[in-house]
Amino acid sequence: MNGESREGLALFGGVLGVPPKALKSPLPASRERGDTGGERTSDHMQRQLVAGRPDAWMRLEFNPIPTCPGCQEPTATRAVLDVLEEMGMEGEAILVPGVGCHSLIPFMLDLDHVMSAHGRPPDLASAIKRVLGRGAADRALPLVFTLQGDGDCIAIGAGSLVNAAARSENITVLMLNNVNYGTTGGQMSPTTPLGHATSTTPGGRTPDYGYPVRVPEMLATFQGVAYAARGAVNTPANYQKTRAYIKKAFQTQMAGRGLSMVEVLCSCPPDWHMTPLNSLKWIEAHIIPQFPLGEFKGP
Amino acid sequence: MTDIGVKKELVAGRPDLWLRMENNPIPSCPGCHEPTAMRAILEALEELDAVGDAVMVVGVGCSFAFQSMVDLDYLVCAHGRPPDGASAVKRVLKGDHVVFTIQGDGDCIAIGAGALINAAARAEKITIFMLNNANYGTTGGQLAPTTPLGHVTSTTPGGRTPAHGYPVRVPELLATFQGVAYTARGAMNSPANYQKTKGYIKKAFAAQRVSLGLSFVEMLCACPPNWHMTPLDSLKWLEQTVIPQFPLGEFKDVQGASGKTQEATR
Amino acid sequence: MARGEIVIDENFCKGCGYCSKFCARGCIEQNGDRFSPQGYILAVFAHPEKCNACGVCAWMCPDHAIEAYRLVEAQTTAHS
Amino acid sequence: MADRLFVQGNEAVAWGAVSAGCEAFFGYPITPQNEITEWFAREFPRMGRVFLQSQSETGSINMLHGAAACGVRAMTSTSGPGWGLMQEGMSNLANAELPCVVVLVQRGGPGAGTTRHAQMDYASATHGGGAGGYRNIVLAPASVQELHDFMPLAFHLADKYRNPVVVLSDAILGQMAEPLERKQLEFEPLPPKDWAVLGKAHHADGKRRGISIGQGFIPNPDFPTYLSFIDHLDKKTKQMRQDEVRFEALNVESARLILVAYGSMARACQGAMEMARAEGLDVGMLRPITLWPFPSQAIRRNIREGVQFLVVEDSLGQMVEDVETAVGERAPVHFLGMLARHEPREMGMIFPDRILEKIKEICRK
Repeated sequence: MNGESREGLALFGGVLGVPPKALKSPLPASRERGDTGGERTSDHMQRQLVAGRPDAWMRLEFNPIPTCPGCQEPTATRAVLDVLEEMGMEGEAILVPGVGCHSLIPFMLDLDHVMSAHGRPPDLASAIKRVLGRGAADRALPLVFTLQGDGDCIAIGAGSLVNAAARSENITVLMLNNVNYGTTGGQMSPTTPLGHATSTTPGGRTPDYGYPVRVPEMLATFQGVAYAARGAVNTPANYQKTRAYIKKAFQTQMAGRGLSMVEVLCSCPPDWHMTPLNSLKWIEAHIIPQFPLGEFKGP
Repeated sequence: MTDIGVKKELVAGRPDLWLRMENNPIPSCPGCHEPTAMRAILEALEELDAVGDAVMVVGVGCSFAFQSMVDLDYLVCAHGRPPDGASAVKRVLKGDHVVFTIQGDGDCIAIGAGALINAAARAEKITIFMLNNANYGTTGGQLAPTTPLGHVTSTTPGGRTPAHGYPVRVPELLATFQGVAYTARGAMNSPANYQKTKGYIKKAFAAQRVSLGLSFVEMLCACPPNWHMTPLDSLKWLEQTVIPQFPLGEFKDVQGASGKTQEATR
Repeated sequence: MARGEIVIDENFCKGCGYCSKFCARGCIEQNGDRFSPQGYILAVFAHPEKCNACGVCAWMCPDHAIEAYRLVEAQTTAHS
Repeated sequence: MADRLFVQGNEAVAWGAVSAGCEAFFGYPITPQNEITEWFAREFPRMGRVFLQSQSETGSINMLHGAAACGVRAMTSTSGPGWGLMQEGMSNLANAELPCVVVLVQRGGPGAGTTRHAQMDYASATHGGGAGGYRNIVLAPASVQELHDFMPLAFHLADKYRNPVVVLSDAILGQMAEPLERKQLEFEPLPPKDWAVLGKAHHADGKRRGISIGQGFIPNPDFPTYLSFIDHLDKKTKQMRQDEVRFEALNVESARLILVAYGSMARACQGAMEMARAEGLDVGMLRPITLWPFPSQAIRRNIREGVQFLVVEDSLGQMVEDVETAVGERAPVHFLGMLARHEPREMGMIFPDRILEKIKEICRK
C-alpha cells in the first residue's frame, strides 16, 4: 500500500455500491481545530468547533463509515483518537487491528497500522514494540496498541493475549466487546452473557455453553499486567470514563510498566436484532450487570 | 524371610494401572517427578473407583510417554490441544465418564493457552492436570511461561528477569472464571505434599463427577537434568525457589464442592 | 447560556438515533420526513434555539456525522 | 571479515543471519532446531538485537509479521509440526507482501512423527498449506557452509520480491558440524523500504503507512480490485520462476543415469555418483538448490535417448512427483526412499553404497 491517498478511500464506494458522484459534504474539506473558518452566522456570531470528527479520521467524502447503523465501534475508536490527540501521540502511534468488523476502521484512520491475522494482534504488537522501542536515539518510543473484537481477543486469540500478558509486553490491548461475532452474523462468543440469544445459541446462552469470560478481571491476576479496566460508551458519562481509562492505559504503556488493557462494551444492533436505541437499553439492563464497569488493576 | 503365619501385604508398589515393562525402566530421566504425579492420579482414580470410566487425554511433552505406560483408555492430541480433545470426548460420551488431561506447563499455558482458556470459558466438565517443571523439558530446558524469576534456562542464560515477563500462576488465573469449579496447586517434593496433592486430585475428580465445571490441579515437578542439578538438589531448589513463587494450596472450591466430594468419594 | 449549532453530514448519518437520545435539550429530531442518500432516516437539527453546544451528540455519534460548534461573539480581528 | 569456525549446521544458520544483518528473531523450542533458538537467545541481546520466545509457532510467525512490517530483517526457525502451525501466517505474510525468512529444519512426520531426521516437508514447503494462492522461494542447502551462505541470499530474495523465503534444512544438516568460512556476501542494491510502518511522524512525506492481510479484499490505491492484486502476484511469481531458478549439475552432459536429490541426500548421492563413476558407470547428478521455483527446465534439457533418472529422498517420495512432471513420458524415473535406510530402525540413514546398489540394479536392466 505505497503512496496511499485519500482519493483511494473513495474506492469504498465500490464496496458499498454507491456511485461516487456529486454528493457534496456540508463540512469543509479541511479545517483546524477551534478555527472559526471565517464563517459568520447572521447575528454576528462566530462558530467555534466543540466536537467533530477527530482529525485522524480520514474523510470519506462520498460514503458513510462502513459499519451498521448504531454500531458503537467507531465511537470507541473516537475515544482512542481523542486521547491520542490530547497526548499528541498520533505521530508515534501504531495500530494493530485484528479481524472483525473493526478491521475496516484502520483504513479510515490517518495512523500507521499493520493488520494482523485473526486473533494475533498481541503477537504483532509485541514484535513491533520490541523492534522499534529499542531506545534508538533517532526515535521516540512508539505507542503500540491493538484493536480487537471479543472473538478475536479471547476466543481465537486467547493464547496470544495470555502470553503477551505473561511476557509483560509494553503494549495496550483494546477489546471492543459486542458480546457476539458481529462480522459473521451474530454467533456466540466467549463473552456472550447468559440468556443472550445468538444464532448458535438460539434459546439464549445457558451454563451448558459455559459462562462469559471477564477479560480485565482475568488479566488483573497477571503480575505482568499493569492496567486493566472495562468501560462502555452507551452514555455520555460512560464515554468520558472510558476515555479516561484509555488515557491511563496509554500512559501506563509509555511509562513502560507492562501490559495495559481496556475492554469497551459496544452495541451491535443488527446482530442483537434490536433497534439502536433498544440496544443501548439492553447494554444497561443486561450486559453491564454481568460485566461490571471500572478499573480492576491500576497504577 | 517371612515367619510362618505372617503374611506379606503390599503397602506400596507400582499402581495396578501402571503397565509392567519387565525389561525397561520408565523412560523418564532420573529424579523426574512426572511419574510420581501420574502415580498420584492413578491412586486417586483407584480410590474413587473411577478406573473403568476414565479417559486420559495426553498432550506433547515428556508426559507424552504416559500413553504407553498406563492401563487406561487414552487419546493423544496435538501440542497444547488436549482441552479441546477432552471437551469433545466428555460431551460425546455423555455417561459418567471421568475425562482428564495430562499436560506439561508449556503444553498447557504456552502453546495451549487458547485451548485451556476457552475450555474454562465453556465450563467443560473435565479435569486438567498440569505438570509444571518450570521449563520445556523435552526440548532441552528452554524458558516456559511458568519459569520462576532467576531460573536459568537455555533461552535465558542469565536467568529469567522481568524483561522476559513474570511466571504465570495458572490456578489463580483460572479461579477468576465462573465456569471453573476447582483449582489447586500441589507439589511432589515431599511425602506430605504428595498426600495433599492426592487430596486435591480427588476433589478435582469429584467436582467433575457432580458436573460443577472445569477442575484444575497444577503439580510442581522437579526436572533435574534440565535444571542442571542432582535429583536431591532439585528437591531443595523446588522447596526454596519454586514454591515461594508458586504458593501451594486450593484457590477455588465452589460452594458445596467439598461436601459433595465426600459424598462422591463414598 | 452558551449558544450552539450542529452540522449533520447527511451522507454519513445512518439514523441510529443516538444523538437525539443523548441530547439533553431535545434539539435533534428524527421525524421520518427526510432520508439520507443511502436511505436512512435522517437526524434533523430541529430546535437550534435550545442548543447549548455541549458536544455530546457528536461524541455519541458512531458515524462521526456531527460537528458541534459553539457560537461566540464575532471578534473584530476575525477575518470577515 | 573472513574467519574460520567449526560449527553445527544450526549455528551456521545463525552466523549467516548475522552477516545478513538480521535484526530480530522469534522462536519456539522444537527439536531438531533448538540450537538455532538458543544461539539467538544467547547472542542477540548482547548485540542489541531482538530475541523473543513466543508461546507457539503461531505466535512466532505473527511476531515475524509485526517485525517485518517495521522494515527490519527478521526470521524464525522451526520443524515439521511447528511449520504446520505457521501456515496461517505464511499465507498472510505473502498477502501483506512482507519479506522474512523461515528456516525449516525437517524431521519425520506426519503428525508429531519423530524428532529424528527425514525430508518430509518438501511438499508443504514448496506447495504451501495456508489459504491458497501464494508461492515462497524455497532454498535447499546441502552443507554447513551453504546453510550460512543461503541466509544472506534468502534475506536478499525476500527483500527483492517482498515475499517470505523458506530455507529448507533437515535434522542431519542441522546437527552435523563442518568447517565454516564466515564471509560477507554482496548482492545488487535493493530499493528502500519506504512502506515500513514506523509511526506517522517518521515518514518523509508525512503520509501514513498501512500493512494489510486483506490486499485485494479491501481496496487500496495500488490494488483497487481483487484481480489487480492477483495480476501483481502473477507478475511477481513469473519473475521468480524466470530469474531465481538455481541448481547444481555434475556430469550430466553425457550421463546415462542422472541422480536427483536435495539437502543431505544430495551428499549421499554425490558419494554414490563418485563410486559408480569409479566403476565405469556413466552417472551424473542434478541437485535443485531452489525447490520452488523447481529447475524443471534443467531436467528437461538433459532428456536424451536412453537417459534415466533416479530420485533419492529421505521420505516416501515428494520431490519425485515434480521430477516426474518435468520428465513426462520421455524417460523412466526411478525412486529410492526412506524405506531403503541401512538398518530398519529410525536412526538409519540412506548411505551411498545403498544408492550404488540401486544404480547398478537400474543399469543392469
